[in-house]
Amino acid sequence: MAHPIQNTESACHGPMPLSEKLGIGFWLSVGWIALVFACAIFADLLPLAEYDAMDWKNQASPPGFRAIRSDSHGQSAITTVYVFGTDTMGRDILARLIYGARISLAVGLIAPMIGLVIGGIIGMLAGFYRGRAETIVMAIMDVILAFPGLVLLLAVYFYLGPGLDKMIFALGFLTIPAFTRVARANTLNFSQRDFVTAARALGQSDIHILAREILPNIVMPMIVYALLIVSYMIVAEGSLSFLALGVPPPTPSWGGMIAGGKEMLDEAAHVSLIPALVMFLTVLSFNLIGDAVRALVDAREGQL
Amino acid sequence: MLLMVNRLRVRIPTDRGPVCPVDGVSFTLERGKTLGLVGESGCGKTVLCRAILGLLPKGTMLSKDAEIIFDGQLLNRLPERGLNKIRGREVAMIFQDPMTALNPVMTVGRQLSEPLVHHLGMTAKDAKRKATQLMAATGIPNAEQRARLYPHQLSGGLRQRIAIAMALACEPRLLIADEPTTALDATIQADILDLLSFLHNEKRMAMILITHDLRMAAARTQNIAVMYAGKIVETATTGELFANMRMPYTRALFNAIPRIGNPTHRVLKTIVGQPPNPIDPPQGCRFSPRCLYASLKCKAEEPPLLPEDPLAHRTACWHPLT
Amino acid sequence: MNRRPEQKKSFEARCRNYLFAGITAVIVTFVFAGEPVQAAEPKHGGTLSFGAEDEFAGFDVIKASGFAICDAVVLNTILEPLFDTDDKGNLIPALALSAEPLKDRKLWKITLRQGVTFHDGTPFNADAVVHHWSRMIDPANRFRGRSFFEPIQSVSKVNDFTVHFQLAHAWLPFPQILSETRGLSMFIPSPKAVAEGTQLRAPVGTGPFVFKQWISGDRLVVKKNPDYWQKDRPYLDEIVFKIMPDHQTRFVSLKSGQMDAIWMDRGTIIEQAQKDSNLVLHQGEGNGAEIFVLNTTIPPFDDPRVRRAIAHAWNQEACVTMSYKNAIPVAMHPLGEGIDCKEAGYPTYDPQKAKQLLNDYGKPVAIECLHSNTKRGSEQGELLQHFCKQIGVVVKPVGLSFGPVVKKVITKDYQISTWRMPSATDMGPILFGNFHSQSRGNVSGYSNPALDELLVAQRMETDAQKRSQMLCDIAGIINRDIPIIYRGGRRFHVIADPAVKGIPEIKNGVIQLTEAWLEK
Amino acid sequence: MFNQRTILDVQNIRVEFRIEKRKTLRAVSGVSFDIKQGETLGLVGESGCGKSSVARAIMQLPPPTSGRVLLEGDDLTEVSKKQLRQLRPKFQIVFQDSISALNPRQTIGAAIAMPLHIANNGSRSEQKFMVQKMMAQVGIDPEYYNLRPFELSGGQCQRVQIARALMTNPHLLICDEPVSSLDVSVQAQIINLLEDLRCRYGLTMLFISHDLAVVKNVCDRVAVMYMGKLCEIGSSDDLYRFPLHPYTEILLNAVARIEQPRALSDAQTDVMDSPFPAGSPPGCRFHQRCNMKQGICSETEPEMKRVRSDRWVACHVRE
Amino acid sequence: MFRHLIKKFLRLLSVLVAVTALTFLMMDVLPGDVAYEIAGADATVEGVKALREALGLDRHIFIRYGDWLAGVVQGDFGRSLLTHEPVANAIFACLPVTLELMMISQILALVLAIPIGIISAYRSRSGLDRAFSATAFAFMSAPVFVMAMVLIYIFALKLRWLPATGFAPLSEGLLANIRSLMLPAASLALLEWAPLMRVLRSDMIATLQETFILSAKAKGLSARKILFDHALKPSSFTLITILGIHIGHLVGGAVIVESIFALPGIGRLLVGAIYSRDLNMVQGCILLITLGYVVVNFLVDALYSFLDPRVRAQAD
Repeated sequence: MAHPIQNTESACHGPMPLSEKLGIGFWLSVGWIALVFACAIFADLLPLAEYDAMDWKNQASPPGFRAIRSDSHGQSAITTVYVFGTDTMGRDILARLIYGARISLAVGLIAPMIGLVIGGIIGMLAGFYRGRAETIVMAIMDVILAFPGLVLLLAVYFYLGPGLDKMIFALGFLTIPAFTRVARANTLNFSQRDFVTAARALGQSDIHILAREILPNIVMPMIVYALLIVSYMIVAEGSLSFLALGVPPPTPSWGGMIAGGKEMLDEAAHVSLIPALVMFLTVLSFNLIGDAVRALVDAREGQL
Repeated sequence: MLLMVNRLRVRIPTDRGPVCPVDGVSFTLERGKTLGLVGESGCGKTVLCRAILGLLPKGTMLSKDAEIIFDGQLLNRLPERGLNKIRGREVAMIFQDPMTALNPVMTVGRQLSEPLVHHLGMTAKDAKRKATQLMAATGIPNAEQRARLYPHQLSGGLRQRIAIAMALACEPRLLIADEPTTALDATIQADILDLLSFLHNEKRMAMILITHDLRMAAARTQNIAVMYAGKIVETATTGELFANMRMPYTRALFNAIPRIGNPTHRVLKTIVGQPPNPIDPPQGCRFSPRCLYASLKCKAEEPPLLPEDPLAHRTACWHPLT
Repeated sequence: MNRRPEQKKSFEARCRNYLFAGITAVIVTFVFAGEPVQAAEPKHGGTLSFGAEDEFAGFDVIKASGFAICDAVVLNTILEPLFDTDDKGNLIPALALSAEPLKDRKLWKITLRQGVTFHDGTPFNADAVVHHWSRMIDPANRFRGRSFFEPIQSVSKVNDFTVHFQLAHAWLPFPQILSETRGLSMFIPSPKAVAEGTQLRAPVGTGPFVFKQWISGDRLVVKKNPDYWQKDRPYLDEIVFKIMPDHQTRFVSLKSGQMDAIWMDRGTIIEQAQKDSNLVLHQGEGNGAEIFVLNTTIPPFDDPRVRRAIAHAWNQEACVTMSYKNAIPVAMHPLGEGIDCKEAGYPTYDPQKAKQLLNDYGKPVAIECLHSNTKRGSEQGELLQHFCKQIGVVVKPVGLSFGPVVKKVITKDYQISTWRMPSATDMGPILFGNFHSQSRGNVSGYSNPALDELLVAQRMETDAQKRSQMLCDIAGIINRDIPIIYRGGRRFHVIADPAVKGIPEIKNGVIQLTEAWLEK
Repeated sequence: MFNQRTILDVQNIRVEFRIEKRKTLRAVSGVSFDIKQGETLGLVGESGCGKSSVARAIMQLPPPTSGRVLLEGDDLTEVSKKQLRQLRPKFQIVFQDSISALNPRQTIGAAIAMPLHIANNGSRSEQKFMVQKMMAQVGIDPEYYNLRPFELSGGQCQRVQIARALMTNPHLLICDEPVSSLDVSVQAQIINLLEDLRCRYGLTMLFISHDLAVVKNVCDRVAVMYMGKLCEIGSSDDLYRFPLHPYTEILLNAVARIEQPRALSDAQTDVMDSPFPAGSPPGCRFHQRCNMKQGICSETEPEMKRVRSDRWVACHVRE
Repeated sequence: MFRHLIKKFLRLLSVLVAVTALTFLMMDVLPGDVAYEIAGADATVEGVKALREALGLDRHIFIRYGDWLAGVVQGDFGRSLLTHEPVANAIFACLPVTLELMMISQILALVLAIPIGIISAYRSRSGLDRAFSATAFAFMSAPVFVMAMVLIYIFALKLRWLPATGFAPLSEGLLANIRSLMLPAASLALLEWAPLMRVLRSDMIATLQETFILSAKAKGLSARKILFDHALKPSSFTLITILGIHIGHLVGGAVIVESIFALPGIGRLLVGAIYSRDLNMVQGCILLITLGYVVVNFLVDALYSFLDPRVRAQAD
C-alpha cells in the first residue's frame, strides 16, 4: 500500500550516491571479500610456505614462531617464520588459510550458482506455465526438501568418493528447491502483472516474455537470495569437513582446519581459532553484502 | 475555535533530499462545522491531517513556530502519552481505503471495542455490547453476527461503515475523514457520505473532509480550503467559493471534472502540465508554470494568502479572477 | 619408546601383592589390585561412568556383528572366562580350576569350578562349556573366529564339572587360546540365554555384574550381582558405559566430571591428560601393530623394491610423534614385547636408499592410499603423501568409511591401505592368518613358500623357546619383503578420574572394571 | 452517421475461474454486444461486476470459457495460436494500472518499440524514430526515450501505454479503466488525448469505467453490467436521459446524490457482504437490491430484450 | 474440509513413499554394505557372501523394498542389521532427545528473537537496532561447531555451571534433564534466533507502515498495545515459515550438535546407520524424519490459517 506521502515523488531525481546509501559495514565487507579473493587467486604467486609441508619438530607452534632448521645438507640454518603458527601437523597455518580460501570460495560461489541456474529455470517455468507440470515439479521439490540433506551428502560422498567437485555438486543440488521456490514465487507475482498481459496482447511469444519481461525482474531477488546461500554454503563446507566429509587431504579447507585444531583448543587455541575467525569474517561479510543489496533492491522495488 | 493551525510546515527527509509536502499552512475550524480540504493527490492534504494528530512517520519535522491548537491545547508540543488521550477520544480519523485501515487478522467487533475499553474504560463485555450498538447505528444489519467477522469477509461499504463506527465510538469532537469514499463504488459513496453528514449533524462534531472531488465538497461542507503543492491557495465558505472562484487553479480544477450532463465527445478543459516536483518546487507562485494568467511577477514572487481575516474569502494569487 | 621402568616395577609389586593376599595358587583371582601406593581399603558402592568409543555390536559370539574391544570391556563385567592369563602367559583359574594336557598334549582335560550359577539361575557346569565351544567350532554356525581354533576338533563333557578338548595336533598356545580376549570366545554365556536368542542384546553370564539395560547409541548399564560367587565383590553398585564416538567429547566429559573413566587412543588428548594432574592415565602394552598393508599382487607393489622404497621413505618415528604424540611405541615387528626379536631387519628411515630403490625399479610410481575417513586416518594418508613426495612418489589419499575400506582391502581392490594387526595373547594364529599364502585373511596377497613353511611349523612346535625363534624368523621375512609397513605399535590408554581405583593394567586393550572402586 | 461495419461482435461469452477443485467463480455469465467501426462503446458497472473479465476475454487473455468473439469476422476463440498471434496487432488494450502495465526494468522507449520488435519492423534507428514520433503524438517528450516507468508520473505512464497500443495501428482499442487511478487534471488530459486519437485514427474503442460521468463524455453507446451480466445497452444520450433498468437508475442517482445530499432515512443501505457471491441466486440478479421487484423477479432471469432501435434492457418490469 | 484433509493425507503418503523408495535405491547403489561392516577386519570374501545371504541382502531390491513396506504397513519396522535391535525401539529411544532438543532450542531462539525483533522494528534505524542487527549477523556467521565448542569451554569447563555432554532422561528429574540439554539447545538457538529476528524485524517494519497501524494509532492506543495486539500477528508469517523449516530440519537431528554433546538423537543414529549401511535403521530414521517434516509443514499451514483468517477462508 503506497503511502500517500511517497506518492508525492513523481518526476525523476538524481539518486543519493551509492556509497552513502550502503554504509561503512558494506564497504569493509567488500574490502575483506576482495582481499580473500585476491589471496585465493594469487596464492601461487605469494611468498608462502608449501601448504602441505610438515615441520614435524614444530607442531602447533604459536603465531609468529621462528623455526630454525638445518637445510637439506645439514650445513646452514634456515629460519622460517610462521606468521599464524603451525597446525597440529606442523604445517604453516597462513599458507593453508590462503589455499583453503580457494575451497571455501569455490564451494560458496559455485554451489549456489548451480541452484540459481537450475532452480531458477525450473521455478520460472513452473510459475509461468502453472498447471499440472507445476504441481509435479513442486511435489518433486517437496520430496527433495523432505529428504534429509545430510543423507544425500553422505550418499554422494560414499558413492562418488571425496572431492571438491562432488561436494559442490551435492551442495548445489540441495539448494535447487529453495531457488525454485523463490523463482516460482517471484515469477507468479510478475506474470500476474499487466505488463506481461500487455506483452501477450502484442503477440509476444512465451520464450520472449520469460526472457525479456520476467527474467530481468526476478534476477535481483534471486541474486539477493543467492548471496544468503553463499554464506550458508561456506558454513556447510565447514560442517562437512568437521564430520570428516570434506575435501580430501592434503588440500586445506577452513572447516577442516577448525576441526583439525579442536582437540588442542586448550593449549594451542590459535590452530582452531584463526581459521574460525577467517571463516567468520568471510561469512559475516557475505551476509552484510547480501543485506545491503537486499535493502537496495527493496528500496528500488518500493519505487516501482 | 475548535482547531487552529498556524504556520504549519512539514519536512520529511527522503533519499532524494528533504520534501515539504505541507509548506506554511494556516487555517481554523469552528465547533460543529465541516471543512473541506480539496486538492489533487500529492498536494499535502493527507500529510496536513496526519500532522494534526502527530501521525507522521519518524524523522518528520514540523516547523518551529508551527502551532496546532485543539481546544486550547497545543497538540504539536504534547508528548506521545498526552496525544494518545486526544487520539480517538477527542479527534478521530477515517482513512481512504477501509480494507487496509482495518486490521485483517482481528475481528471487526474487537477492533471496534478497542477504543471503548481504552478510552472509556469499559469492560470487555460492555464494550462488545456497545460495539454492536455502534455498528447498528451506522446502518449495518445483523450487527451482532457481523461483529464476529474479519474485514475481508465484509464488502467495501460495510468495512467503511465499521471504520466510521470505530471513529465515532468515543464521540469525538473532531472527525478527520481522509478521502472516505474514494475507494468505494459510486452507489456506496453516496450512502457513506449521507451517513457521515447525518452523524455529523446528530453528534454536533466538527469534521475535516479531505477529497479531490470539488463536487463532493460543494455538497457536504461549510468551508473549503483548496490546496496546491503544499499550500492553501484559496479558502472561503463553500457557497462563496462556488459562486466566486478567484484562484485560476480552483476554477481549472472545477472545469476539468467530466460531467454527466456533457455531450459525448466534448473536449474537456484541462490544466496543462504536471503537478510540481515536491523536492524542487517552482519559484514564485507554485501554480504559475501551469497557469494561463501567469505573469513575470507570478514566477518571481510568491503570493500571500489574502486578506488576513481568516473568515473572509482568501486567495493566494497575484491575478485573481473576478 | 619403551615401557617406563616404574610400570614394570609396579607389575612385580602387584604380583607380590596378590601373593601376600594369601590366595592359594589354585583359586587366584584373575584381576590385580590397584597401585601399591594407593592400596587403601577398597570402598563399596557408587556408580562408575565409563566413556566407550563405539556402539556395541552385540554379545552373542555367533550373531554379534563384530567384536570390538569395547564389547569385550562390557562383557568382561558380566561374563567370565575359564581362565585368565598373566603377563607371562600363565593361566589364572577363573571358571575353570585347572587345565591338564593328556595324550601327547592333543587332549586337554579342563576341571570346572563348582557352585557357580548364571544370572538367570542356570547352573554353570560342563554342559554350558560344551554348548559354547561346540557352537563356535561347528562350521555350520560360520563363526568368524573359527580359523583361530582350527586345531580344536571337538569339545566333550566328561562329567558335570570336567570337559575334554580334543586337538588335531599338539598346539603350544592352546591354554592361552582358552583365555583369548580377542573376540568374545573366552566368555562362557548362559546356554539358556543363547538358546532363547536373548544373549545378543541382554547378555547373561556368571560375572560380578548383571546386565541392566542397553539403549542403542547412548548407554549400557550393568549392576552389581548380589549373588556373585566371590565374596565381597564387586565393589561398585553400577557401571554405566556411555557411547561417545567423538574423542574430544569423551575427554571434555571426563574433565567436566560427567565421566569417571574414558577409553582413549588419540595422541593429543593422551598428551594433555598426562600433563593434567587431575587425571590419571592407565596404560597397557599390546602386540600386533598399526600398519599399512600393501597389495603385492598388482603393480607397483608386486615389486619388492618399491615396497622397500616406501618403507624406507616412511618415517615411523615422525608418524608416532605427530599423529600419535608418542602415545604408542615404534614397532619393528608385530610380536610385542613378550618376544625379543630386536629390530628384525626392518628398513630404517632413509630417503636416499628409497630413491635408489626406485631408480632401480625405473618406472615412475603413483599410488592411491586408502584410509578411514577419521581424523587419524586422514593424518596417516597425509603423512604417507608427505614422505613419499620427498622420494618423488605421488600419493593420492582416499578417505573412506570403515565398511568400504574393508571391502576394498579384502577383495584386493587397493594398492596401499591403513590396516591393523590385532593384539592377541598369542600372535601365531594371527600371523598365520595374515601371511600364509593359502589363508583367506592374507589381504596383501603375499606369497612365500619359506614363510608358509615356517607358519605351519610354528603351529606344531611344542618347544616355547624354539617357537619364539620361529616367530622372529617370520617377522624377519616379513620385514625383508615388506607386505606391510608399520605405523606404530600398540598401546592402550584409559584416562580416569583419580578417584577411580582398582583398575589393573590393560591387557590386549581390554580394561578390567570388575575390581574397580571409587574413592568418593 | 457511422459506417455500419461491425468491428467486434461478442456473442454470449462466459468466463469462469476455477478457484479450487470444485468451486468455480462465474465472472461473466453470458454477455453479448457488438461495436461498429468508429464507435466507442462504454461498459459501466460497480467494481467486481466482471467488466475487466469481459475485456480480457476479448483479448483472449485468457479466452472465455464459452461463447464467441468475432473480430472483423474472425472468431478469436477458434483460430489457431499462430493465427491469433498474427491477429493480435489488430486489437490492443490499455490497462488501468499503468505502473503495473509497464515492465519496471524496461525503458519506455523499449516498451513502445515492442510491437515493432515483434513484427521485426525496421532497423533499430528506424524503430527509434517511429517510437519518438508516436511519443510526440501522445504528448510525451521524446527525450524521455531512455527513462524507466518509475521515473514518470502516472499520467505519463498512461500515455506510454496508449502509445504502445497504437504502434500496431489497431482496429480496436480496449481501454480498461484508463483514467480511474488518475488525478482530476490528468484524467481530463488523458480523456482529451483519447478523443484526439479517436478522431485522428478513426479508432474503434471499448471503454470500460465505473465513472458514469467519464463514460458520458467519451462513449457513443453505453452498456451497463451487473454481476456478470448486461442489464441495459443503448446510446449514451438516450440511456442517461431515460434509464430503463432500475440498476442504471441507481447508478445515475448515485452520481447526483454525491452532489445533492439527502436524509439518511431514504438512503439505501448496501447489505451485500461479499462482492463475489459464490452462486448466482435464481431470478434477476438485481432483485435483492431492487425497489421495484415483483414476484417474477426472484424466479426467472430476465432476457435482454429490444425496447426500441438500439436500446436493449433485461428487466421484467421495464421491458 | 474433509476432502481437503484426505487430499492432504494422500499427498503426505506419497511424499513418504517417494522418500523411502529413494532412500532404498540410494542405499543400494552405495558401495560397501553392512556385511563388510559386520565382518570387520577379519573378513573373508566367503564369509561376507554367507553373511549377505543370511541377511537377505542378495535378493532383488524391489522384493526387499516390498517386504519392508509390507512390514511397515503392519507396524513392523524390522530389526537393525547390525545390532538386531528392533528399529522401532532404537528410534523411540532417540525420539525424546531429538524432540526435547528441538523444543528447547526453538523456545530459546524465539525468546531471543521475538522481543529483539519487535524492539528493532519499532526503533528501526536507531543505534539500538543497528547494534542488534550487527549482533544477529555475527551469530548468523558462526558455524554451529564453533559455537558449541565455545559454549562448552565457557559453561562446562571454566564455569562448570552445566554438564558438557550427555543426555539425562526425564527419569533422572526434570532439572537434570533440562540442564543436560541446555548447552546443545543454546548452541542451536544462538544460531537460529538471528534469522528469525531478522525476518520478524523486516516484516514488522512493513506492517508498521500499514494503514491499519496508523488507524490503531489514531485510536490512541499505546505503542505496546499496537506492537503486540495489532502488529505482531500479521508480521509473524515469515517467522513461522522459517521456524517450520528449522524444526523440519531438526526432526532430522542436529548431527553435529548431537555428536559434540554425545546426545543419543536421531541424527547420530541415522548417520551411524548410513556409515554401517544398516539399511533397516536408515529406512526407519528416514521414514520418521520425513514424517516429521510433513507433519511440521502441515502444522505450519494450520498455524497460518489460525493466524490469518484470509488463509482460513481459502482453505475452506
